[in-house]
Amino acid sequence: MAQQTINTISANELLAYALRLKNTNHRMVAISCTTVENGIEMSYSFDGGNDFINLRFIAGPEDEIESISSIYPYSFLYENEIKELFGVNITGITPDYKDKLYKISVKTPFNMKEGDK
Amino acid sequence: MGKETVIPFGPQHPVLPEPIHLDLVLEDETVVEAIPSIGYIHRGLEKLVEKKDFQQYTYVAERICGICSFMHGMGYCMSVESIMGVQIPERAEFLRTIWAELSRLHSHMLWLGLLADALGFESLFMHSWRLREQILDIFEETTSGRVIFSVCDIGGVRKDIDSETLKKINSILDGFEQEVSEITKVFLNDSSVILRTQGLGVLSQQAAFDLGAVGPMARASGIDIDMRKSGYAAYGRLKMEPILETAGDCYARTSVRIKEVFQSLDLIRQCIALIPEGEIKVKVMGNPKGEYFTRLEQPRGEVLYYVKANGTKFLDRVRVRTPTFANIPALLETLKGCQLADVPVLILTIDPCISCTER
Amino acid sequence: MMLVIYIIAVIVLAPLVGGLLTGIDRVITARMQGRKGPSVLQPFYDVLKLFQKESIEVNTMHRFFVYISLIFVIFTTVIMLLGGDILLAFFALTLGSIFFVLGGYASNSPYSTVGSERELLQMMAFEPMILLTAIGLYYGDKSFFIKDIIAARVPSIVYLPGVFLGLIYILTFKLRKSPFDLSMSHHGHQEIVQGITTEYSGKDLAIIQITHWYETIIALTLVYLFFAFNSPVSHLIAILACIIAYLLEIVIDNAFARVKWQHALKSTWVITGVLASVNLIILSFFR
Amino acid sequence: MNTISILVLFPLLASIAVFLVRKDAVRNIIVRVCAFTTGILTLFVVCRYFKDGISLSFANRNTIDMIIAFVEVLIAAYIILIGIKNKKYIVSIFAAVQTTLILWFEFTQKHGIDVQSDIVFDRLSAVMVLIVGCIGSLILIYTVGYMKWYHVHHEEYKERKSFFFSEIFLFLFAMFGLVLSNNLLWMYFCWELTSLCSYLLIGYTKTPEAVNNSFRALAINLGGGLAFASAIVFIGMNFKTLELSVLTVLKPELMVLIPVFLLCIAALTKSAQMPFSSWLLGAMVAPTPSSALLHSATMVKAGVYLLIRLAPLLAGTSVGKVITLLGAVTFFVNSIIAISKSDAKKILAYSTISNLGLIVACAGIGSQESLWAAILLLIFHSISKSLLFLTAGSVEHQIGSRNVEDMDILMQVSRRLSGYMIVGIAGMFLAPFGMLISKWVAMKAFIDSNNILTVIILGYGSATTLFYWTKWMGKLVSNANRKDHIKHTFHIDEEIPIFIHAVLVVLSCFTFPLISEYVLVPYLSGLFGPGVSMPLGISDVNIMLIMLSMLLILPISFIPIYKSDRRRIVPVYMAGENTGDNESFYGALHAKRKVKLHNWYMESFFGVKKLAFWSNVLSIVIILVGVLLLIGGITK
Amino acid sequence: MSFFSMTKTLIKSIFHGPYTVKYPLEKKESFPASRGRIEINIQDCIFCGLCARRCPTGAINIEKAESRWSINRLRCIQCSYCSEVCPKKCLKMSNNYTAPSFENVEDEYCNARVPDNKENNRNIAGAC
Amino acid sequence: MNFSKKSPWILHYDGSSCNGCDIEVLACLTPLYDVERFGVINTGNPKHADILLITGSINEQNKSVVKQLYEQMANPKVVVAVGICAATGGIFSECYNVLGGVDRIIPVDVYVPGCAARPEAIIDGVVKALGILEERQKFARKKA
Repeated sequence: MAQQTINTISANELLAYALRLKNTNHRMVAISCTTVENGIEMSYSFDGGNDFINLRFIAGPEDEIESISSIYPYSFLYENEIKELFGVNITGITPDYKDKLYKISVKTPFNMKEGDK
Repeated sequence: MGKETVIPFGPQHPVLPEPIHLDLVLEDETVVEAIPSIGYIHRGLEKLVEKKDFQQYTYVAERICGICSFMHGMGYCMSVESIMGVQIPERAEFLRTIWAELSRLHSHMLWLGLLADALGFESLFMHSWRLREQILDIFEETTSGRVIFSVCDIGGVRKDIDSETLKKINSILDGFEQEVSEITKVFLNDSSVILRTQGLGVLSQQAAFDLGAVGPMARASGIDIDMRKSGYAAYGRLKMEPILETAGDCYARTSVRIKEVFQSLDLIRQCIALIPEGEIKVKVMGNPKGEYFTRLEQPRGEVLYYVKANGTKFLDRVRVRTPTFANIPALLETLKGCQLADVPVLILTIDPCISCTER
Repeated sequence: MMLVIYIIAVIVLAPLVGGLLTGIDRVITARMQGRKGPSVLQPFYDVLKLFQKESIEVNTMHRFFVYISLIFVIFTTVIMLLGGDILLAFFALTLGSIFFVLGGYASNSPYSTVGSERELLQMMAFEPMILLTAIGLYYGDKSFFIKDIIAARVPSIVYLPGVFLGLIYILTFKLRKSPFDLSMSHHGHQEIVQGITTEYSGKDLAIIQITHWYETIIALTLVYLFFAFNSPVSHLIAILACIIAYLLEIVIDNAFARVKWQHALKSTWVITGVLASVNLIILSFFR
Repeated sequence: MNTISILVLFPLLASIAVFLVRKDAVRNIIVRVCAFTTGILTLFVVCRYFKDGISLSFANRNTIDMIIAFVEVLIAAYIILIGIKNKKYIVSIFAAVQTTLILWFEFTQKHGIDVQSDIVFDRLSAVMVLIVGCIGSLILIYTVGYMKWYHVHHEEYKERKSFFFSEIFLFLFAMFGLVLSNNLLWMYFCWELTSLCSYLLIGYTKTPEAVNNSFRALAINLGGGLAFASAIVFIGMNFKTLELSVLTVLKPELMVLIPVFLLCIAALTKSAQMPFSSWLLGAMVAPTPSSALLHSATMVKAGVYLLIRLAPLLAGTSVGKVITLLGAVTFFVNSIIAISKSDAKKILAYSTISNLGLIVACAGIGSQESLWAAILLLIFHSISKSLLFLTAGSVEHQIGSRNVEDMDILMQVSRRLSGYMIVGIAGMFLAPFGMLISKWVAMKAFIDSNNILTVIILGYGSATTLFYWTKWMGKLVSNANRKDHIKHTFHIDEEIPIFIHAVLVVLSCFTFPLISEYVLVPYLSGLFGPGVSMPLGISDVNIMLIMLSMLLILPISFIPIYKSDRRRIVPVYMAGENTGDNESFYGALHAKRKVKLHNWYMESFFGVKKLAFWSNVLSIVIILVGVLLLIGGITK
Repeated sequence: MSFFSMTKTLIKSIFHGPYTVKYPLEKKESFPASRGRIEINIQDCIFCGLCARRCPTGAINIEKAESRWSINRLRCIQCSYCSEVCPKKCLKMSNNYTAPSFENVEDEYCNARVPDNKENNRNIAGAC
Repeated sequence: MNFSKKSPWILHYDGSSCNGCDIEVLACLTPLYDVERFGVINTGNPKHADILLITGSINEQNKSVVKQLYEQMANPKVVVAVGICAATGGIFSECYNVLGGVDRIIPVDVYVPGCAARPEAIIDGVVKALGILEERQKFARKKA
């Protein structure tokens, strides 16, 4: 079983970490998120062949998270999805689907209270 | 120029078994631009954890996708087991591996058929699917389901395969191998197939890496990613080498999958030879607490399950990152500049599973 | 009076035979694919069902073209089977095909239009060979009339082997078989849905099917011409040749993937060009 | 004065009159009247002399010769001046050389050469006169309507309407002279005059592109003129004659073939054959009526007319073979290139070059069948193509574009106009129509003369023809329902000539057996002796006519069916994402996206870039081979 | 590169004859373990409600008061979870699948102690 | 004679199924089950089809698609909902983006239960649908 490394970072370090991982030939595996009490817990998973690294931070409802699509272009789908479904304020995604990735019958993002947005 | 043709491709389209939509911008038949639109199958499965307890969710996880249904169940179970610290019996690991490899066989045969269909080679499609039925029969006999098995459970598996049946499987697979090698020759050698696949949708090794491709898509471009090497389930005890090609075109992707068919046959035989006697399930008590990332190799590539549990019956979060989701950027890249006739072929060579992707 | 009876017989019998051939084709194809397949009469059931169904349309214009197309294809069949001028028959056939293509344009729907373009491309690919076939046959007997061609002293195949091979090559287009079923295939799974026929339903679609049956007969008549000469036995041989050619086409249909238009055009022009030209040039030296 | 002279000179007078009148309304009336008169005169002349033909000689020939020489010098001076002014020295050089040559011949060598008949009117001239007179007058009437709109929409161009009309009349004069002259010197004069008219009309808009193209046209045509002039000098010095009719009955020996080859070169330039075809494509910048008249229906026909005249000398000779091959290659290459074009006028231009190539090939064969085909092609092509040009002009007027792709709304804008256009296109390539009949006979002629290579080229070329015409037709019948189209009125001055043209297209197909019997067979009998007959069997002709009638009757017979059988109308299939209006679908990001449907152009196969250079090289090689064959003949 | 490489398989298939099971006429032997539909031996049922609670889709309904056990066939996913948890093992998976129907099928099984109560025993003929 | 029974052409649309039923529908066409025996052709084009086979449930994004496909089919037509998702939404019925079974949007004539529906069950469903198709055909002709 591969090692489960979870590095807790702060949101504004994300790009620096991502760049470092990119330079050491890590590929991005997934971006996951979980609703926790004080915001959304974000996990960025990277794979470097032998090691499996997760970057973890909590995005508060007001926080602006910068997209890593400039470093890992294929992150756009993950980021768009998370932005649309969980309402994490990710900025600078290319291409930005502007919350129109899915057409959903209920109101999104889920953690919004009634009447928001 | 004003010579552009803009047409919708999908969601309903005879060559698409599953709904995905592309706005195709063509010049003559050359694709200038392909803008995808997904979400036709988006159901919101990840959110369903709030309504189903972690035991029931096993059945939901299996139905993320009907083609790799076993793998989805297995991945979910493995995550929960890891969180709960359950070590499942060795026989169960081997049984899981056998079924996983059978799933790969059935998925690859299905894919070969669909590829043939996209190429307009109907007889090849029919024969691929005819052979696939043999695998489904094995499934039905051992798991009692044809496509959805409900055989994987937290703590092991729910059904055993007796040695009699294992022998039978071996002999079925022998016949299967012979017939498959006959039709795979057509895929690899027939000039009309080669004409359509060779040099089409080339993804260089660098591009495949930059676009985050996984599974056969990446391996056909020479990237060595195969989660089975990490040795989960019984893979640690089996001999296998990831199958790599370097050309990165549709032909290479076909070739990788065909070789994987034979590799799977080999792995199943190894399993049958090595499988130990013993229990198939341990009893699991209590509720999980903690989080875990599990990564498996599905027929379509690497899949990631992230499970976070809080000690109650209901999980906090289940996240599935399916291989098709990771391969979509690569698909969009290969679509540029291809012909309209190639669009279905290219969509197929990533072996899309839209229902996995959109969950 | 006899002429009228002949004409009526041709008009009635040709689609019956054509439909039956299609049915046989479907059964053999199914068997080759390891399936049981439908009944031999299935094509007739399909067409009769289509006649009973509601016909819907996307605009009032597009059905018109299909009927005109059928009329001209019937016209061609009559000319050919009554021993008329082969070139004239081709011209009438082309006219029919063009109306069919226009029908695809008239519906102004994405897949129909792409289908029309492909159909046109196919016509561009195979028309020269059909012309050259007629010319080759003319070389033998100094007549474009089918009744003269089949009354010749030697069968045309003797001095036109290259032309015949070229014709077999393009027969695949005419019978809408893989690898050249770009514009409209028997098998529904295609990137352009059903091409020109996408927007047709009910009666109109039935008409298209019947048109295709006539076209099958026309295509096989061409094969027939190469083998028939003034000996009565030769007509049996010719019919046998038609059957073999048809079976060959079924095998080809099942043994090839569909090609792309570039390849269809290039290969057809090159192969028919070489085969027919060499044959005709050699022939012209012996005159 | 003879009616023929009146016919020839009347347009000249009209030209001067129109040039002088500056008031639009008055001039329009004058143009209409003069055009009408020209038409009537033409019909009258043809009716009167049709049966027996006539040859005229003029007592005051020397005076006329002097006038001609004087005007030629004026023209040459003008051309040299503009050449220098615009730094297009090649034009000046050509003009200077050929005029000097002709003047030298006129004043030093011409004595003692007697001309029996200056003007010969036979059935071939009758055909040409009919084409020039009738189509010319129709186009003039059309122009009245067209030019009204033209300057409204193109304010950037200076209005020079009277100049335009006057040029067209001048051109008609030159054209009548050209087809009627038997005197090579006169013919040469008219030949040069048509080149000049063409130059002036192409440059009408005075945009840099137009000026450039007009000079290219002038240069190439003057090059042809130079060849013509040299041929005249050669003929005059060696055979002591200046009569075309005398030349054509000579034995096709080497010494004859040299001037014939030169004349052929002149004809090839005028008919825009490869490698001289580029000027015709450039000529499309001219206002549409002039394209219709000069660059499709009449002036370019002068070249093939000359070739048909020379055909007896070409039959079976090396020059004939070279010309045939050149024509066939031109036919093939240009009909291929036409596939990659979407501008209606460009397509028409390529198609014109291509069809002229076919006529040239026929003339090069020179057998009675091939000439039958050539003349019939000439007639049908003139009518259909001029109809197409006129409708293209009107379509531009209606929908503001002459791109074929934009014509999918034409059915909604004007059903009649698209109907006329469909007739024109059908006339160009469809089965029972004239062009196809002639092509068929042409093919038969090629086979019978054992020109198998040409047959094969023809086979492949026809198939490409089918592609571009059908896709154009497809655009016309496609019922795009864009709602934002502009309603425009179809001017009566435009519609009448178009309507007459359309009727002529159909009528000429119905009457082609008559044309054959009363025009072609007698003319060809004159050349080949008795025994000439129509190359098509009666039964075939009957079937053709049945098909034609079917094409007319069937659409009408559908009206009751439509009335009785109304159906449910559903939206077009768009993979389930039609927004309901058949125009757009729900695309990515759930936004409406317009469907666009465009034809194929296959530039990678048939693009100009890919083909033009090598095909020009090929045709130059063919000409050089012709030259080598002649030289080889001399040295032998 | 080869042409007609499919021919061998094609011709072999012709001689082999169709692989087709002529389904409505003759049935393919189904495996004993095949999953078809849940059957209940209603006599043994104690209406404990465990199956209903564990069913992932909520297809099973139990009204203890009326001793009624019902299953909505159009909700059942044949996972066999209910038969696993059943304390009396009265639920079992038969290998006959449910036939298609024109409407929603709710199979109700009432307590065997009131066998004649036809009104409450919908579909009992098909079920038992 | 009534021929609609002899030549039913189907249109398969995947609503939002898990692919399980989809591949079983496709498996019906393949040698082992070969529904072409009944004249069934998978047309993939609503304008040609008689029977609409829908697998999977309806969600926000595909409901208009399903509706449109149904409208574009010529009468008489039958809808067969294959699998329990198409019938009721099945295990996904509680998902936020699942509106429910196909009958929420268009009238369904035959329900084929199963998760995933077996090919045999699908064949049975199609055969059942043929009966309805025949009825509709008769009715339509009476009306005409």
